[in-house]
Amino acid sequence: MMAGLDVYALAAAALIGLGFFGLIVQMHPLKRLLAVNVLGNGVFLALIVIARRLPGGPDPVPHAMVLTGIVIAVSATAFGLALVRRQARDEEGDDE
Amino acid sequence: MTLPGVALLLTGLLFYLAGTVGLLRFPDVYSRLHAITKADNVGLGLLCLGIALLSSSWGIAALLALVWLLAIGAATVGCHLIARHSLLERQRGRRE
Amino acid sequence: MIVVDTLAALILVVLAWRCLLLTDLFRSIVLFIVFGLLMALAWARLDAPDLALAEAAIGAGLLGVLLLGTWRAMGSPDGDHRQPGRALQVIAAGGGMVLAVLVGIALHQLPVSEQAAGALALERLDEAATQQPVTAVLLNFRSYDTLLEMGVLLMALLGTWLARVPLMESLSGDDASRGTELLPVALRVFVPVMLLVGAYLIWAGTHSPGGAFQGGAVLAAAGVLLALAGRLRGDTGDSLPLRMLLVLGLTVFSLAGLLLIPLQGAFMAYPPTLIYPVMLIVEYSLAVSIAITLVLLYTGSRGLRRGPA
Amino acid sequence: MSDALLPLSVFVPLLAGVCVFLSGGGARSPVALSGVLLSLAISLLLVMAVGSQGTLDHALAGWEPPLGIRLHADGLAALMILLTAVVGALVSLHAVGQFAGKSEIANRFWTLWLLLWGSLNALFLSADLFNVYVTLELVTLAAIPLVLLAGSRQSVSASLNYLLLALFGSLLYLGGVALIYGMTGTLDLQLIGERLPAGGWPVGVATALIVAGLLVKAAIVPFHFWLPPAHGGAPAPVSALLSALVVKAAVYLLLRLWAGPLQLPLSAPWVAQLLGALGAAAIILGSIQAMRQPRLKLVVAYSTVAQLGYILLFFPLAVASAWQGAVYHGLAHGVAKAALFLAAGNMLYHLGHDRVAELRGMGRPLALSLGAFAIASVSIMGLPPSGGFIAKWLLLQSALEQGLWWIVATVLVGGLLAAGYVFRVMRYAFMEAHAGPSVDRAPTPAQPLMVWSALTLAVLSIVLGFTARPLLTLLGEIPLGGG
Repeated sequence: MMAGLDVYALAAAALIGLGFFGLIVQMHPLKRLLAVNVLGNGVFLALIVIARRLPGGPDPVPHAMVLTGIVIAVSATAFGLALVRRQARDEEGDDE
Repeated sequence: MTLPGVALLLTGLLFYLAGTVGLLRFPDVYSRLHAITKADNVGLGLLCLGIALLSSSWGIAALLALVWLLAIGAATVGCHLIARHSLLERQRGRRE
Repeated sequence: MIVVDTLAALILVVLAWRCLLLTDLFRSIVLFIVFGLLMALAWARLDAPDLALAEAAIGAGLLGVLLLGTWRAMGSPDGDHRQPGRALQVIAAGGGMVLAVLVGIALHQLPVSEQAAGALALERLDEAATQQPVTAVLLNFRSYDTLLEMGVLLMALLGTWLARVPLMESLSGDDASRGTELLPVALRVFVPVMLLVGAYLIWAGTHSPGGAFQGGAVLAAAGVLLALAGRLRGDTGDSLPLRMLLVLGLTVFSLAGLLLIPLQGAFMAYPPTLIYPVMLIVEYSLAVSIAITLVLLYTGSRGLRRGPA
Repeated sequence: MSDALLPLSVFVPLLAGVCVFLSGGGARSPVALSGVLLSLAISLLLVMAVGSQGTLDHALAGWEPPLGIRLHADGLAALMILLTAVVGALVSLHAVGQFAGKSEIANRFWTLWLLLWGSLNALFLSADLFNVYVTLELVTLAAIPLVLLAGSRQSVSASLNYLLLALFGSLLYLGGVALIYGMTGTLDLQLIGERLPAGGWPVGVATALIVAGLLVKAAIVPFHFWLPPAHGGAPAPVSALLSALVVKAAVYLLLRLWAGPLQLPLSAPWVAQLLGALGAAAIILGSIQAMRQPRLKLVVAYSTVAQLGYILLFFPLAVASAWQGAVYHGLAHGVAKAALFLAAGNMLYHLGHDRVAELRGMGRPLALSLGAFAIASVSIMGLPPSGGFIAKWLLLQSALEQGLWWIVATVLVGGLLAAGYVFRVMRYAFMEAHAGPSVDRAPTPAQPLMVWSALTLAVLSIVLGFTARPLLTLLGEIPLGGG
C-alpha cells in the first residue's frame, strides 16, 4: 500500500513540475494548453493520493473535488481551443 | 478455474504484443491495420474469456461478451474508415 | 501489483515529458490522448472508478477529438520551431524542478488528518439518500460546488461562441464517411447503445460509480459521434428551446434550492421524504445540460441541426 | 432568516443572468435592467444586515462544516459586496449607452456581467477553500469572454494569455488546497485555522502554492504582463468591471486568508516582507510603465497594476490601521478606477482613438468626461479630500509608527509617480489646439448616461474621503489570531 502510494505521489509531483516547465518554454498556445492540462492532472493525482490515506475507504471528498476539477479544466480548455482556432484564423487572414 | 484463466490472459497478451509489433514494423497502412485489428480483437477476446473464467460469474461473463462484441464492432468500422480514407487519398494522388 | 503501479506512474511521466517537448504538434496531441487514457487507468488503480469514467469520456475522449479537430482547423501545422531564450529555459527547468521537489516532499511528509470530512461523509451516507459516497458529496453535502460548476460550463460555452470559430459549421463531411454502407449501420447500433449507457450511468450514480457528469459525458460522446459522421451539423443561430436545455441543470438545481429555503431554513436542503426524487430530477437535468454543453463546446457552433442521413 | 440573504445575493444575479440569456434581449432589455436592480437591492439588504447584526453565517444544504459548505458574511465581505453593487450598477448604466444598438453584443454583455456579479458575490461570501477555487474559476470564465466582446485581434490574444495564466494560477492554488485538506481533513476556513499544524514543510509548501496562485490571478508583478492588454483592449464598461472588481477578488482572498486560516504562515517575517516588496515593486514598475503608454486606456490599465501593490503593503505592516488602509484602498481604487475607465472609454467613443498625444483641445467637446477623469485622478494620486487619500494616510500612519521607512518612501514615491502619469494625460487634454482633437472618424458624442455614470463614480471617489467612519465601522476590527 505505502509503496504504491508513493509512486503516484512522485508522479503527481513530476507532472506538476513538467506542466510548469512546459507552460513556460512552449511558445505555441496549443502546447501551452496541453501543459496546463498536464499540470492539472498532477494536482488531481495529488488529491487522489491524499484521498487514499483515509482509513476505511477512499475519501469521497477529494474524489468529488477532482471530478469538479476535471469538468472545469475540460470546459476551460475547450474555450481555450476556440481561442487558438480564432488566433490561427486571424493570422491566416494576414498571410493572404 | 484459475489456471486456465491465467493461461488465457497470458495468451491474450501475446496476441496484443504481436499486434503491436506488427503496427510498428509493417510497411504500409493496410498491413498495419491488418495486424492491429486481427491480433487485438483476438487478444481482447482471450482477455475477456480469461477474466470471465477467473470471476466465475455468468453476469460478468455476459457483460464481458458484450464488451468484446462492441469493441469488435468499433474496430471494424474504424478500420474500414481508415482504409477507405487512405485508399481515396491514394487515388486522388494518382489522378493529380 | 506494485510493478503495475510503478510502471503506470513511470509511463505517465514519460508520456507527459514527450508530449510537452516534441516539436511535432500532431504527435504531441496523440501522446496527450494516450496520456489521458493512462490517467483513466491510474484512476481505476487508485480506487476512483468515477474519475476513470469521467477521464475516459471527457478527458481523453471528448478533449482528444476536440484537440485533433482544432489541429485540422488550424490547417494541420506541423509544429512550432520558435525557441525560447536560454535564460527562460533555465528558469523554467529550475522552477519546474523546485516545484516538483517541493510538492514531492510535502506529499511525502504530509501528516494524516484524524478527522477528515470524508470520513464523516462516509458515516452519514444514509442521510444523503444515496449509497454512492461521491454522488452524496457532489449532489448533497457539497451540492453548492456542483451548482456553481454548471455556471462555469455555461460561461465557457458563451466564450466559445464569442470566439466565432465553430469547428463543425464549415467542415463538410469527410470523404471517407460519405457513400459507405458500414457507417449508417454502425451509427444505428452504437448511438442507441451509448444513449442507453449514458442514461443508465446517470441513474446508477445514486448507488454505484456514475452520475450526472459521467452519464452526461457519454451522452455527449454520442452527439459528437453523430457530428463526426455528419448526421448532426452545427447551426448558425441558437434557438430558445436549445438555450433552455443549456440552462436546465443550473435553473432546476438552484430553484429547487431556493424554493425549499422556507421549508428547511437552508439553501439546497431537502426534506427527507423528497430527497430521492429531487436528487433524481436534479441529476437528469444536470446531465442533459452537461451533454448539450459538451456537444456544443465540441462543434463550437451556436446551435445544432440534423445533417443529411 | 436574514442569513438566507447570503445565498440569495449569489443566486439573484446568477439567475438574472440566466434569464437574460434566455430572453435574448438587447441593450435596453427590461429583463437585464430589472436584474441589475434586483441584484443591487439584494446586495444592499445584505450589507445592511451585516451592519446591524455583525457577521452572518449560512450552512448550505443544512450540513455544518466540515461536511458541508459555509457561507460567511463579515465586514470585509460586506464592503466588497457593496463595492461590487455600487460600481456594478453605475457601470451598468454606462453599458446601456455603450451597447445601444448592438443587440447581440449587449445580450452577451448582460448575461456575462450578471453571472460575473453572482460569481463575485459567491467568492466574497465563501468560507470554504475548495468552493473558493470554483468561484475563482467562475469569475475568470465570466471575465475572459467579456474581454472578447471587443472582437479585435488584440483582444483574442489577450484573452488567450489571460486564460492560460488564470488556469495556471488556480491550479497552483488547488494544489495548495489539496495539501491543506490532507493535513486538516477539512476545507472550512475556520476549522482549518484550528487544525493547521504550526509549521513544517507541508504547511509551507501549501501556503506558497496558494499565495503564488493568487498572485498570478491578481496580476501582481512579475505576473502582471497579461493584465494591460486584456483590460486596455476590452470595451469600456468591461475594463471598468475588470479593473475595479475582478482583480480585487484574488487580492481580497489574500487578505481573507491572512485574516483566517493562514495568518501564522503569512505572518512569518520573510513571507510578509516578500509580499510587501512585491507590492512596492508593483507600485514603482506599474507607475513607470503607465507614464510611458501611448494610449489612454493602457495608462489606466498600468495604473491598476501599480495600485494593486498598495494592498500588499498591508502584509509587512499587519496592524489595525494598515488593515483599514488596505481595505479602504481596495474600495477607493475600485470606484476611482471605474470612473477613469468609463471616462477614457467616452473619449475613445467620441474620437475613435485614445492616443494620449493627440488628445489636445479635447477640453471643450468632452468637458464632463474629462472632468470625471480629473476628479477620479485626485483619488488615484491620493490627494485630500478623497478616498485614496484616507487609504494612503492610514497606510503611511502605520508605516511611520513602525518605522518602516521603505514603505513610507514607496507610498510617497508612488503618489508622485501617479501624479506624473495623470498630469501627462491632463497636459495633452487641456492643451489648446486650433482644430480640436484629432479624430479617426466622424465624432460620435457619448450618450448622457455614459457621461453621467462616469461623473457620478468620480464624485463618489471623492465622497469616500468623508465616509471613512461608517465604512470602517462596518469593516470592524482587524481579525487577529485566526478565526
